[in-house]
Amino acid sequence: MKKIEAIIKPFKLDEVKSKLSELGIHGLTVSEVKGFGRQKGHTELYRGAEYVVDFLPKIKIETVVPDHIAMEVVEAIIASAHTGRIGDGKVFVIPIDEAVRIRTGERGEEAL
Amino acid sequence: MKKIEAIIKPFKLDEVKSKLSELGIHGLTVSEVKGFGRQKGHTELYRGAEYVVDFLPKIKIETVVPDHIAMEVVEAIIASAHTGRIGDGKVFVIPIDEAVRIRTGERGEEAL
Amino acid sequence: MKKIEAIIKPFKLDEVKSKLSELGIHGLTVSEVKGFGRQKGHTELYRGAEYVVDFLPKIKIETVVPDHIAMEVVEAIIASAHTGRIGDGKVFVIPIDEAVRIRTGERGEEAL
Amino acid sequence: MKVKGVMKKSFIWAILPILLLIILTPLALGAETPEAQPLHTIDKGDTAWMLTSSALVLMMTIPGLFLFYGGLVRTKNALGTIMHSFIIAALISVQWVLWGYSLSFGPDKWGIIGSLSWFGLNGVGADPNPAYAATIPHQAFMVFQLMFAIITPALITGTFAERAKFSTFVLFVLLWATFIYDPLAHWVWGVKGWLRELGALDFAGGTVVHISSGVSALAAALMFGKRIGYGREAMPPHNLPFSVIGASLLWVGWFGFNAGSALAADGLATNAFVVTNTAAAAAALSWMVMDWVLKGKPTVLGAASGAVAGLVAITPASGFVGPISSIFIGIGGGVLCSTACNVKMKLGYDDSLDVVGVHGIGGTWGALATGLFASKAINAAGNNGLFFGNPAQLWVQFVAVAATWIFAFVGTLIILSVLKVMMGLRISPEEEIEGVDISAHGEVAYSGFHTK
Amino acid sequence: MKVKGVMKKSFIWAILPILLLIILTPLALGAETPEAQPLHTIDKGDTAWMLTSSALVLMMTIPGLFLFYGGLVRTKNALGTIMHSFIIAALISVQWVLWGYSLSFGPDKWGIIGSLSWFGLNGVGADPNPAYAATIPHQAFMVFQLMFAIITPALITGTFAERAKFSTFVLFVLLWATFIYDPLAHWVWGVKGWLRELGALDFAGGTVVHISSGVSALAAALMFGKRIGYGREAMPPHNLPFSVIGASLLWVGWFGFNAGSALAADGLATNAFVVTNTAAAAAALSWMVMDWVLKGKPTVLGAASGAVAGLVAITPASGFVGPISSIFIGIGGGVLCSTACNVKMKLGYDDSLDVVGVHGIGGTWGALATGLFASKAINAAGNNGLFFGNPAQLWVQFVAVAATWIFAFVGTLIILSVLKVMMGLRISPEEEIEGVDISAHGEVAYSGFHTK
Amino acid sequence: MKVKGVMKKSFIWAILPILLLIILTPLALGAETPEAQPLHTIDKGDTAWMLTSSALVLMMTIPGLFLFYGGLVRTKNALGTIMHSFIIAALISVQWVLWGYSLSFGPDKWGIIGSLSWFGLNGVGADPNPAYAATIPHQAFMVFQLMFAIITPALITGTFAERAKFSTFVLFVLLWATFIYDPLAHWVWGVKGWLRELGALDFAGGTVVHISSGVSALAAALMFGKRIGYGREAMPPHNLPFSVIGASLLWVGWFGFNAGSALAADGLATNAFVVTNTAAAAAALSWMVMDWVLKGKPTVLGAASGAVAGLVAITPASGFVGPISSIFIGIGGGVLCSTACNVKMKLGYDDSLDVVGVHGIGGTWGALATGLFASKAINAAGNNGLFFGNPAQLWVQFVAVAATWIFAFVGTLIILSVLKVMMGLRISPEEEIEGVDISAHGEVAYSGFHTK
Ligand SMILES: Nc1ncnc2c1ncn2[C@@H]1O[C@H](COP(=O)(O)OP(=O)(O)O)[C@@H](O)[C@H]1O
Ligand SMILES: Nc1ncnc2c1ncn2[C@@H]1O[C@H](COP(=O)(O)OP(=O)(O)O)[C@@H](O)[C@H]1O
Ligand SMILES: Nc1ncnc2c1ncn2[C@@H]1O[C@H](COP(=O)(O)OP(=O)(O)O)[C@@H](O)[C@H]1O
Repeated sequence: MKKIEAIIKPFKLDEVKSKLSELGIHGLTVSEVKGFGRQKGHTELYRGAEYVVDFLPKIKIETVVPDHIAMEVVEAIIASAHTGRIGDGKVFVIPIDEAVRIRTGERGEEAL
Repeated sequence: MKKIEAIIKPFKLDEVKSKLSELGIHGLTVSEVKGFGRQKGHTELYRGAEYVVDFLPKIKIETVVPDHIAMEVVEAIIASAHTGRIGDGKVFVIPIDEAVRIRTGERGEEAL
Repeated sequence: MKKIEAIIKPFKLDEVKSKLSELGIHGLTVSEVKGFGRQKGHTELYRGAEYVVDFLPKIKIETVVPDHIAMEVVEAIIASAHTGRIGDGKVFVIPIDEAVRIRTGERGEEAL
Repeated sequence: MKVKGVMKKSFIWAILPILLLIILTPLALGAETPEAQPLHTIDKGDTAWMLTSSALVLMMTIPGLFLFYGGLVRTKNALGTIMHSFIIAALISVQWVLWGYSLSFGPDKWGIIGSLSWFGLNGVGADPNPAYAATIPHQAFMVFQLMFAIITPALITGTFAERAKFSTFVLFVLLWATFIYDPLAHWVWGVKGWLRELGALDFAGGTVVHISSGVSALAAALMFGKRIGYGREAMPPHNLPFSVIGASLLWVGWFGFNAGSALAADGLATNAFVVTNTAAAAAALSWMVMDWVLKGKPTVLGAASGAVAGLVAITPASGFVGPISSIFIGIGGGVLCSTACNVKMKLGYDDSLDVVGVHGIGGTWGALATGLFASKAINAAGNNGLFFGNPAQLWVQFVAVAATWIFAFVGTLIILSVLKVMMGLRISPEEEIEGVDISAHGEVAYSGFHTK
Repeated sequence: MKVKGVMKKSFIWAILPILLLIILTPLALGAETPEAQPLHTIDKGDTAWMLTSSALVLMMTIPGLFLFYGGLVRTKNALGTIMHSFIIAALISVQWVLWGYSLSFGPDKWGIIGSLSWFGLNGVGADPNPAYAATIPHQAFMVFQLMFAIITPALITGTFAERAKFSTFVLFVLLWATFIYDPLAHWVWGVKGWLRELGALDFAGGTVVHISSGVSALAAALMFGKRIGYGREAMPPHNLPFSVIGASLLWVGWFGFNAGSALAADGLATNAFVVTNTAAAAAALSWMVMDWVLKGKPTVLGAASGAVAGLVAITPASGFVGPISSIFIGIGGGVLCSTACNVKMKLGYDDSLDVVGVHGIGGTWGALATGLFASKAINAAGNNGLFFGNPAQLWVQFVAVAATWIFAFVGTLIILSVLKVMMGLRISPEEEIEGVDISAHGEVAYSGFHTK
Repeated sequence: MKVKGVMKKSFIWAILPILLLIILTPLALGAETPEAQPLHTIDKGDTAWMLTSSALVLMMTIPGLFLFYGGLVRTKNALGTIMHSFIIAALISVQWVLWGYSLSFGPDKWGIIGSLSWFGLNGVGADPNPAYAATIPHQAFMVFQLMFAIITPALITGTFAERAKFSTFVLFVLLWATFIYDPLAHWVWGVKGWLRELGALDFAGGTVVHISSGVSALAAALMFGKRIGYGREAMPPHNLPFSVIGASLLWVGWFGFNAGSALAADGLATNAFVVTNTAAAAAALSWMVMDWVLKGKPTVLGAASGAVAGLVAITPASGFVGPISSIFIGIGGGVLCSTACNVKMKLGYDDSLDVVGVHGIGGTWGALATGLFASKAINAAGNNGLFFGNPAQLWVQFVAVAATWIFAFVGTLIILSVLKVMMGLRISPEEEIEGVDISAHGEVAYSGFHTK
């Protein structure tokens, strides 16, 4: 099994989720993160002070999938999260040793 | 070493933490996430608008443990996070190459 | 490629980021987490009630880097996040199978 | 499925009385009698102050109290807690106009209740009613009193927080207002009310508002039982700044509550204003010092709660005592109420937001303290207390306190017992774990990701 | 680059009128004529109430309305939405002193506009102007009316939320105030205004404030088009407690709005106070019941919106109807406005914060209801409505409603069309996705990590 | 361990004076003299307005100022910042009743301080004191002035934010109020105070409140030193909506502050009301324009700060200038204060929440501007300024400003130096990094996970 971890622009979440649902991915976990990368941040102004904020809001999507569909899932994320502008984010693939469904105790791909 | 990553129902956090403490796990990291899965979401109503919210609040627990107790930890999480109702969550086991304790520079299992 | 995952004290974030930038790390993802470990928590008082809060605010930094600089990055994080006091946190190294840049579709180390 | 069924049933129980309000309305239409031009006795300065005071007292409940309470609950119950106060403002506003005011202040029946002859504000118009307030329109007195009738049940909801069924809550409020509050207000303030006749001193509602709500909350805490996880899990306030804003608006609004109770913009109102402020301050400091000494840290919630406790304590006394006495009353309020909140944990009932500790204990202390510190030098229409040579007053105050405790406690137990059988008091455990915001109202307080 | 260029251009358009305000100021300096000592006819009680009411009405806008609105938008647009109301308070305060008050209430020209002879408050001093209010300083009347001139455009911004260009917004507000609000206020309230002459009853601004803002919002919604993602993405309120606080402050402040419109602290003010409160309550309950019956849950936002709808509906009637009538007017407001908001989704325009549904529909209902429920028994200076034997009044009310609808709708369309050509109405899609807080103001509402 | 030890010691220093307050109380009990019935000269309208104004001015501090300040700090210090204002309200309320009022307004000693003969409000009752206000109860004047005595030290705490020791803060407030504020108030407003005798014009507290707090904050900023990370780390406001709510409540409450300073509900109060509003508006616009021109974006915090700066600037002038002058005073306030805040960064001291820039500079500008724009046409009891032919007034104003600057600066330095030696000014670096909420109060502002 692989964990696909994608860092995307927040407003793309719904699109990515729909695309993954179409692919038959029934489970994913999402969190709010801040990203630092090539995309330039913005300047914030508070009375005298000016701050350059490099950390931009991003969404991290994590979904664990069977090995054989991993690349398909990666492609689906790329297709749906793509805007072509800097800051679109990354997709990482991470090996997973085991997965268990807490409710039933099912293991491995059955647990996903 | 393995990283055990568990997605659980928020109100189960205290129980899981106690159980892990009993097992001698002294370190873990917790974050707030939103989960999408088989568990149905709820409907939110705001004046004219009705939204089906599929993303449900979940807690992600991460703990890195020596290989030999990994499965024991997984079982402990399953036991303590279990309610038997849909949405109980998942446990994933991920291989870890190295761990370092920042304070002391200790490496490997000593760092946990 | 390796994912370096570091749990650090929040006020050390800027320092760690600068150090990593110096090393030529151009991308990282940061999230707010709560940590439980050897560091003692604090007591909170709300009218009659007293709670011992073991979960302390921490920052998780994730950065995926080419294998050959992984240990250098780990050292840099240790150096910059170190205070010598309990609760400084951990660095974990996790193997990564693949990385893709969403904007361009670049793969592997080029995507980082 | 079962949940659905239960919801439907209780849904009807809650909607019905609201429909009843609507159905009763036309009956009252006949009551809309031509208003004679107000008599020349209306004083514009007094009227200006009473309208201002009425606005201030409403502000105490919405948003004051709902912020104080809403900040103390967990995020998942924030809206539900806010809704309690907000909907009470709506429910009682209609109830009061239709029958509540008449039951409270209308022509007396046997010293214990007003008659229904002022139903729909029949005869309650622009002309002053000199029996209550000779220099302001009768409706100004009526609407000022309405704001008290609103905040009292709203105070009780501190014990309903995080677990009460919304439909049960709606019905409870209407029943409690009608069968507990209205008679009590009549006893103490209504012309020929028995406690008024007895000479009990309650300037602005120590018994009627604070003891009654505190004691009813105690009954409710016993009937509702503990929240799931109470005592095991931490349930820290989700937004303490909200609570301190709430406490501050209560403090500011309380000037309307107490100084408004002079029913005129005069020296007595000014005295009430001054002692109100002073007692709040002294109590905030003394609760803070208690925390500092006993727990090692001066807490913000302690200071805020202390201010409220002081305001509660000075309420019945505010028209009868001077500034220095008010410092003592305030210190007493801070020390006693903080002790009560500390002890609560050991008593084992779950009075979620400390209505008993603050309003029950603070109100009782205030009512008795009035019997200690009252002075005819401050208010000739009042009486002297123990410290000014009249121990009898303390006894009268005790009688008023005891009567209120018994009546409110037993009455609330009866109402809640009936409702328990009829429709249940609590939401299901699943709903409680999910939080009332989503389960009862289909809304969340703070939405989505911060990145949106 | 293009973005930058556009910004610069529009920047100038927005700064220019502000500079204009500044440049005009010295011209007005001559106007600062010696103020004679006020005549003895000033009533201190009335003046106290009018100053209090003016403060209350400003509080309705800042922070009341900006909390109500600010809580309903997404986090990324929270500050921008708050800024709308805040800057309107500043802009109109200066505009009103310079020329707005003169255009609205100054010596009449052809029944449709005031002249500029009170420019810079020339002659508007401490002496009462008996044509408007004989017992308070003329400036007290002026500043009370200012607060109405502030809240009206602020209400419209519910439709500007999350997408309007800030510079366009600034210019719009000044143009709209000058060319729509000031004439309208003159028609209805100005001495010799044609709707006033016609006998239209509008006690506190049903047409001038609520219909005009609601209808202008409709025009704006059509001109602006939908927000990116509207209908596809969920756009839930980011902070509902803020919205309920806002609704509560609106409720409390509305006592100044309506009871203040009596321009005295008397029985009429008291009546307005009572019916305002009662209608708000009845409407909150009826909207809540509508939600409960139709959607299965009593929502908190529904109750809060209902209160506002009831307040809107009672506004024109508040000096002419009694408490029981106000229950009917409130129920009508709650039912009609909640229906309007439910229907909106199907009509396809994006009235982001429901200005049309609440103020347009509520204001129209209230203006017509005044023609139904008005009674000379309540206010001899008013008139009877249909239910009190005078069907003609309903027709007059209808004329006032229709005139306001047409004038505000067409006028707003014209202003926005000009601005669209001149400087564009909306921010760029990138800015909209980033949110107006960062893109237009360089700030975020809630900063950094919670751990900081 | 050391931390613990230090805490204990400072703990005692902070508790002691609070206990002192309590111990002094009984001494004052004798002071509670029988109050004669108020003389017939009490005007109910004036009294209504003064009670309302007092409530408004308290609302400026709690919750107004603590929201303005609390929103600007980082999350971890939110409660500590809120606590400053809240506890000051409590501390000063007791201090004022016991000795503060007597020192400020009691029978004069050598033109520089009041005597202690009004200790415990001895002789300060319902009868008017015609030397201060002939138509309202003396206690009404006293409690109105109390609210000024509360807000002034609260303003200073903008510089204490995020690093001051709580026990030191408590003691500082009591010392500063007694040794700086009370004398200053006596100089300017007390009968026979030397600046009053000199003819300095300060209608509502430009010198006493704003210069004194701004200058004391400068001294405090120098004594405290910079926050850890200042200049290196971003320290953005954690909750800007709170700050804008705060600014709005300050704006609304300031009507009580300035118009209340007329001590009557008359034409002068109305004039003060109008110019207060106008100056706030003009300053909000001008600060916004400054930001827009210099930084490229109109910021929300800029507009809010501008409003406050305008309110500060108009304060001393509000009873002496007309509306058009107030536009100039407002623009001056906005431009000067925003410039001061921009320059601060270069001066190198850490005035965390810009008390110096807004109150110090704004207050100084306002006091001098009073010497420019004052006009006997507005207030015959005042004087003409430079622009109305009386350059001497500007000199008098300058003297008042200089005296206040020197006295407050030196006095604050002395007090803080003593406290530094006695108990230390700052929390430990560990506590500062953890945040004062947890380290000093054992609480967090926003609790737990959003999922709870
Ligand atoms: N090496 C990395 N490791 C972890 N996260 C990264 C890495 N590089 C980029 N990211 C994440 O991806 C986001 C987008 O990267 P960025 O360099 O701005 O643009 P792009 O994706 O177009 O190359 C960053 O904000 C960060 O969250
Ligand atoms: N394949 C997956 N990858 C990552 N997270 C998952 C995956 N499947 C489920 N989850 C997480 O587990 C949670 C519970 O899953 P769900 O399907 O609702 O119920 P159950 O755990 O009972 O099967 C989800 O909300 C999601 O956060
Ligand atoms: N085994 C572990 N797995 C995951 N996170 C851990 C583990 N041990 C510690 N942590 C994280 O590191 C933080 C610091 O650990 P702690 O034991 O308090 O101090 P130290 O880092 O000095 O040993 C914890 O708060 C937790 O977030």
